[in-house]
Formats: sequence, C-alpha cells, structure tokens
Amino acid sequence: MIWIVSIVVLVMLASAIAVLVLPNMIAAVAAASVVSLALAVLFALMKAPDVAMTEAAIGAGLSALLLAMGLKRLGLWQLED
Amino acid sequence: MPAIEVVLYSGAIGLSIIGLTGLLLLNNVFRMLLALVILESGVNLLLILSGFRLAGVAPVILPEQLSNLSAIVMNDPVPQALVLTAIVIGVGVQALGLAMILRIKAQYGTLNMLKIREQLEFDLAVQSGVATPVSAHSPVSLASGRERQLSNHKDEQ
Amino acid sequence: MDNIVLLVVLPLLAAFLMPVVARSSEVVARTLGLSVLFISIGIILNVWSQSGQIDSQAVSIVIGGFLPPLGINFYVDQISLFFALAVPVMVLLFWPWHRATSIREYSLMMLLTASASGLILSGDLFNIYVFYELLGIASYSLVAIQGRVSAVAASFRYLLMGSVGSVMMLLGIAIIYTQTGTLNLAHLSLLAPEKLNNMLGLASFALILTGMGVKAELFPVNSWVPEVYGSVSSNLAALMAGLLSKLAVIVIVRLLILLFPQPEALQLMGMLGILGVLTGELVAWRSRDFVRMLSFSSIGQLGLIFLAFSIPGEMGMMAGIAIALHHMLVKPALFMLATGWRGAVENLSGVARRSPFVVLLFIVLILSLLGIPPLPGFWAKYLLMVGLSSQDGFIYTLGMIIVPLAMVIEMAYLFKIVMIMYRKDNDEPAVNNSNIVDDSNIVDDSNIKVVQKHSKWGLAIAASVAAMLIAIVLQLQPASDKLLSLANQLSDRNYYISTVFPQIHTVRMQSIK
Amino acid sequence: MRNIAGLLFAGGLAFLLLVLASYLPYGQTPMFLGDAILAHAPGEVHTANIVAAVLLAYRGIDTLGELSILFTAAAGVGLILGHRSLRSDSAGVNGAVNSEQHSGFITTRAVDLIMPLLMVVGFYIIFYGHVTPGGGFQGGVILATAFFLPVLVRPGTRIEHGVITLLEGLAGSGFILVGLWAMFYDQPFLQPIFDSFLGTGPLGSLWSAGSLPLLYLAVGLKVGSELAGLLVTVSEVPELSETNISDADDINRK
Repeated sequence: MIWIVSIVVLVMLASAIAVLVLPNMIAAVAAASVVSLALAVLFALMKAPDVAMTEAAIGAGLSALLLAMGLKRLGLWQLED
Repeated sequence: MPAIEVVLYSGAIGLSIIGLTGLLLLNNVFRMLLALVILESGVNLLLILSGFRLAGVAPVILPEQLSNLSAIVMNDPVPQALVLTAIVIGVGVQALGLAMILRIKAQYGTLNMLKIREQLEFDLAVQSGVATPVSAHSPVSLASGRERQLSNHKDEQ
Repeated sequence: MDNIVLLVVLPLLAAFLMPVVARSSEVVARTLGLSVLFISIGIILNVWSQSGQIDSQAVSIVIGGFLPPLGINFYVDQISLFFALAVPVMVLLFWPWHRATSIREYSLMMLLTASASGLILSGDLFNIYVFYELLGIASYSLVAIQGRVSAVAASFRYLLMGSVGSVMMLLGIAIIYTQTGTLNLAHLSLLAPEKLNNMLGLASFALILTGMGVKAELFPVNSWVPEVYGSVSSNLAALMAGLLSKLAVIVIVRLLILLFPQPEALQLMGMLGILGVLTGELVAWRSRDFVRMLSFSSIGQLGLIFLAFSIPGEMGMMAGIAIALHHMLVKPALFMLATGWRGAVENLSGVARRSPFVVLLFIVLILSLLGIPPLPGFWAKYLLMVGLSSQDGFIYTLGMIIVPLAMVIEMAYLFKIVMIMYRKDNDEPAVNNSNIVDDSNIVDDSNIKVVQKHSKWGLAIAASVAAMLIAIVLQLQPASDKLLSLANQLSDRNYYISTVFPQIHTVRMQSIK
Repeated sequence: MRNIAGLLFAGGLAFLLLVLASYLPYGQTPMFLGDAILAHAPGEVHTANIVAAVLLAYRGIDTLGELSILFTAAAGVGLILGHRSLRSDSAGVNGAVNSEQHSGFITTRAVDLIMPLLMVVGFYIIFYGHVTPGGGFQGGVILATAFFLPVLVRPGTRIEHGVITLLEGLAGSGFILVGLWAMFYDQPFLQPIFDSFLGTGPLGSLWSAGSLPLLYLAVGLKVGSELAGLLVTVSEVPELSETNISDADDINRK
C-alpha cells in the first residue's frame, strides 16, 4: 500500500512541476490531466469513492477537454516546437 | 505517526506549494490558470486527509454490513462531501477564467500578464482622460501597436 | 421566522427561471426578478415588525430539519437582519435599469442578491465559503460583461486574486476541521478556547482573512479595487464598494469573535488595517482621476474599519459598525455623483457654477466622510479615537497617530477637488477633452456609455443619503443606543452559542467535548 | 526582480506551511461531525451512501449553492463569449468551421453507438447515487459528455441552446421546489420527505431514500446541462488567428 501511494504521489508531484515548466502547452494540459488522474487514484486508495469518481470525471476528463478546446481556440495547439 | 499519512500530507502540501509558486512566478495567463487548478487539487487532498482513517472503509453501507453496523470504522463522509463541492466549484471558476482569457486574447492579442496589466492601466487612464491617447488616428502609432501585438505573440510561442 | 430562508431561495429560483421565462416573455422575466426583491424586503420587514416587541432576540433557523451541528443553520440577529434588509434594498437601488442587456445579467444580479443574503445569514463555516464563492463568481461575471475588454482584463485579475483567496480560505477551513472535527460556528465557538487557541488557529485565521479580505479590500490583496471600479458602471461600483465589502467585513468579524480568541489575531487585523489606511489614502492623494480617487479612499476607509474592529471590547465593535454603516451610506452616493464626473479631476473645473446643487451635495457627503462635526462621520471617528486611546499596545498607539494623519491627507485631496470645482473655468472647458476620448473609446460597442450627465436616479440617491446623514445628526441619541445594542449582540459569544444550542443541547455538547 | 520577490514569497509560504504541517494531528483527527452523521444517517435519511446523505440532506443548501455557482459560471461564460469580437462572423477572426475537419466514418459511427450507452450509464449513476458511490455530479458529467461527443466529432454542428437553457432552468428550480415542498408541509426548507409514494423500502434498495433521489436527479440534470452548455459555448468560439487580432476597440492603443 505504502509503495503504491508513494509512487502515485511522486507521479503527481512530478507532473505538477511539468505543468509549470513544459514549454509545450498541449503537454502542460496533458500533465494537468495526469495530476487529476493521480489524485483520483489517491482518493480511491483513501476510500473516498465518490470523490475519486468526481475527480476522474471532472478533473481528468471534462476540465482537460475544456482547457484543450480553449488551447485550440487560442491558437496554441502546436504539437512540436 | 504512520508513514503513509506522511507521504499523503507531503503530497498535498507539495501540490499546494507548486501551484502557488506557479501563480506567483508565471506570466502566461493560461499557465496561471493551470497553476490555480493544481493549487485547488492540493487543498482538496488536504481536506480529504482531514477525514481519513487508516483502518477506515468507504462511507457506503453494503448489504452484508447491515447486521453489525457499529463494528465498522468508516471514513468521515463530511470532508468527502465538501471536496465534491469544491471540485465542482473549481471547474466553474476554471471555465470562467478560460472564457475571459479567450476574450482578452481576441482583443489585446497577448497572454502575458505583465503586458495585459500594462495595457489595462493604459486603457483605464485613457478612459478617464488622464492620459492623452497617442493620437488615435496617426498611422504610425497604429502600425507600431500592431507590431507590438505580433511580437508579443511570438514571445509566447 | 422560518421564512428567512426564502431570502436566499427565492432569488435563486428567480435566477434559474428568468432565462426560461424570457423565452416566452421578456417583460415577465424582468418583473419576476424585481418582484422577488420586493418580496424579500417584505419578508424582512414582516420579521422585523414581529420581533419588535421582543426586541433583539436572535434566532437560529434550521435548514433541512437536522439540528446543528449536524445540519446547517442560519443565524438571524439584529445585525444580520439589518444587512439582509440592506441587500435587496441596495440591489434594487443600483439595479441596471437603463441598460438594455441580456436577461442573464439580471439573473446574475439575482444570484448576487442570494449569495449576499446567504453569506450574512449563514451559521456554518463551509456554507459561508460556498456563498462567498458564489458571490465572487457572480461579481467576476458582472464585472466582465460591462462591455469593454478592459473590464474583462480587470475582472480576470480580480478572478485570479479572488480564487487564490478562496482556496486559501478553504485551506484555513481544512485546518480548522482537522483540529475540531466540526463546521458549525456555534459548536466551533464552544471548542475554540481549547482547540483553536494555538499556532494552527492563528494560521487558519490568517488564511481566512486572506480569503475574505479580497472582497473586503484588505491591505495586501486589494490591487483589484481601482482596476475594477475604474472599468465598471457606477451602479455596480457603488454596490460593490458599498455593500459587498461590508458584508465580507462583518463575516470576518463574526468569525474572529466566535472562533479566534487569541489577541494576536486582533493585532494582525489591526496592523493590516493601518497599512490599508496609509496606502489607500496616500495613493488617493496622488491619483488624478476621480473614480480612482474614490476607489483608493474606499480602501483607506475599510482599513479604518478593520482597525476599529481590532480594538477588543464593545467600544471597538461600536466604532467599527458605525464607520462601516457610515461608509456604506456615503460611498455609494459618491459613486453615483461620480457618474457625471468621470475622468480627470482637472476636468471638474467650474462645475460649481453649472450645477451648484450637486456640488453642495458633494460637499456635505465629503464633510461627513472626513469626520467634520456635527455630521455622523465625526461621531464614528470619535468612537474610533476613544476606543484607540483606551487601549495600550503598539498597534493602538500607532493607530492614534495614523488616523488623524489619514484624515489630514483625505482632507487635502478632497478639498483640492472642491477648490477645482469652484475655480473659474476661464480657459477653454476641459470637459470637451474627456468627451473626445470617450467617443473614440466607445467604438467598441458597449452597452456602457459613459454618461457625462448625472442621472436623476443617482442624484436622488445621493440627496436622500445626505438627508439621512442630517436626520442621523438630529436623532443621535436613539442611533447610538441602537448601535450599542448591535455591538453588544455582535460581540457576545455566549449569546450566539446559547441561541444555536438551547440549554439542553448545550449540556449534551459539553459532555461530548 | 519580480521573479526573485515571488520566489522569496513562495519559499516563505512553503516554510510556513511545512511548519504548520508539523503541528497537524496525523492519523488522529477528531471526527465529531463525521461520527455523529455516520451514526444518525442510516436511521434518519435511509441512504446506504452516506456521502449522498451529507450532500443532499445534512448539507443540502451547500449543494444548492454549488449548483448556483455552476449556473453563474455558465451564464458568465455565455455572456463573455457572446461578445462580437469572438463570433465567427466578426471581421477579426477566421471562421472556425472551415478550419476543422469532420472526423472519419468510424469515429462518427462509434460515437453514435456510444452516446445512448453513456446516457444510460449516466442516468444509472444518478438514480443509484444514494445506494452506491456516484450520484448527481458524476452522472451529470457523464450526461454532459454524452451530449457533447456528437458535437465534438462533427464540428460546426449548430446546437439549439434553447434545450440547454430550458433544462438547466427547470432542473435548478426542481431542486428548489422539492425543498419548498417540505416548507409547504410546515417543515424546514429541504427537509427530506418520506411518504408512501416516494417509498420507504429497506436500506440499500432503490426506493428507500424518500425525496433524495428526486434531488439527485435534479442535481444530475442541472450539472449535465450546465457543463454541456459550457462545452458547447466554448466549442462555438472560432479559432483566434494570429494575424487578425481584433482592433475593434483598440484604436487608440499606444
């Protein structure tokens, strides 16, 4: 249990830093989605199924979709740079 | 103190600090919005932790538990409800922020917070008549304005 | 009495229904919003007249039928009832009448009303956070839809600051929850001397202060104020500066009294208040544009309010409420006068000759704002000075110096405006200048046209405020009695606890604790 | 310079947080409220999922406030993005529709097949919210996604906003009306109602929680319609091209 939790927390923190430093915006949004996903896993491990479902659906899914659409509209949707 | 809780708490606090640092240091408004999302996630995790018990089970009563309800240790349902609320509030704020960014980008042509602020101060001064607008109809100023907007845009890429 | 909950629920219902109704009839939808406001006023007046005999009895209203601390309750005492009345009245006064806008703007106004009422009435920490966030989002939206892109940019900066603030507040709530395991204010108040009287308690107070302070224009988190007030219509600015900031202040004070018994909390708030007074007045002195000056003077006044509330005991409470109510009357009136005087102060040259009555009104208002006897502002500041002098401690001594200094600065810039107004405009009228600017800027579209004339409605509001100030001077004794009873009730922790948990309940709670 | 100041501030705050963390009660948080609710909820509210009991019964007005926040955000987004500088017919921006291609045959058909399935899953999660984990929020998000997927694969589809407006208005009022219904019986606002019609079945069955499933249905529809509205509104914004920054009100910019 502790190992799973530690790995998930590490992944979460690493992608949180990635959100701030990755030069590519699409990658940053994807990293934010990974943060939410890791958070959802943590919530599930912490026996909070309702919150885990919500975080996965809203944080990792819907909000990432919203941000990605915004990115496209802002003209920052470039795969390579 | 159990090691697992230490890991979780450090995750929550780390996430909050990363989000806050991002908000303070970054200039790109879109990334600031992302940093805000991270900050919110960190605080949500902290809130859930306040109702976490190592031996606890999810606060959902299963049919087979009905006979001995009092024997089961459950996690605190209240922080879970609060975090549900907070997550939904967060997505609302995020959407509103995104909409504003789209509008700002459409008309100011930049995503840089410093430039937006500069532009805003200038607009306010012009609106109130304190600053004299750089003569509105002179072609030179228009061209330079356009150039600046374009160069801003290149900076962000 | 149970009808009080309708103050929150009916505006929400109206807000949800208005866009639906507007699809068949726009007129009905608009009437719906207004009628809900009138119904709200009616409900409060009804409650007021009923409780007139028992006078000043506070009531706790249970929502959902679950007794606190399990459920959420609304706490209705004199001061929350007063502000609950002020909310629909002021929304009605500053309703965006003249603008032909989308029905959704009226929806947003209704949401603002509901959240403001809920914020002042709620007796649950997290519920306060929810209403505060609703208030925030409604006001970001209202600011952003004022037409120009500068309003959107101002609103975005406001949104970032406000959201960081409310996340900080949530963090404070999380810390409190880890310490006490409860969220009801009365229950927290019962546990506070034991569980929150430590470093963590102080930290959570600082976090909550940061969060609520954004709306209350508290010192380090108020950089949105001039930007937002400068880019919105006077009506909205009057509503935000007059009402919303005071609501946040009252909620902060309530939390401070109930939850945080440590003296450091008071000192922290007092210090931030002093800094607010200094920065606000100094920048106001230097600014050359009328609305910007009013915004910074508003920051200074709120600093005074925080300083007053940081004085322990009834005297501070009285002074704080007095300055808050006074500012709540005067500042919206000044913003209404500013409708006609947008732009640089130099443009006001010779205004006195053209509209002497309006300038006279302006002078009465600023005299009261400054605290010149015998106007009510003087008595409010007098209470503050008496309160400050009764305490010893670095903050209060500093306050004794700062408050008169701030008054002098305030006097300097306000009288400068009056001088300009009475100046003969022998050179070509400068007003034209600002008109040109406005025309070129309005190319955008904007429903907002800078009206270079006072609206009759705004003048009526300003005039009635001035009349009210003079009426207060004539009725000083009853007014101060009322103030004292408000202050008493607000500062009494045990009264709050025993109202929410009637006797038998209290005994059980203590045994659990 | 500003960066250094920011970094210092962030560092100070981090230090403060870490100091605070050392004071936190690890693993032994008092759970007064939680334990009391865990003890009372099965008897009082008859829900197997106690989080649902907290959300809808004990803290029902929080949920109402939260729905209002979503509504406010959706209304604000609609008004901000409705500005003419962001419409595809305005001079400053390119049409969005042309720049995006329809998705391929397989994607389109797959989405058409998945959509009803998602709807069913969404409603299932909503209706069983008081029995199993899940409920109005999670189900609502799934409904919103189900509604939006066809739009995503067929860019440029015109959506009738009226349906969304109607749904969000009625679902929100539905929540409030269920609350007011209790007041009609002289009970406090939002008191759960149990009667023979709404069912008082055994704990854990579908018809067991009185009026709470009705509330959850309202929450689900409200969340679904608000989020769908948000997604559709943002998707209708045309792509902002680099060269055609709208000068609409920027004439006298320095």
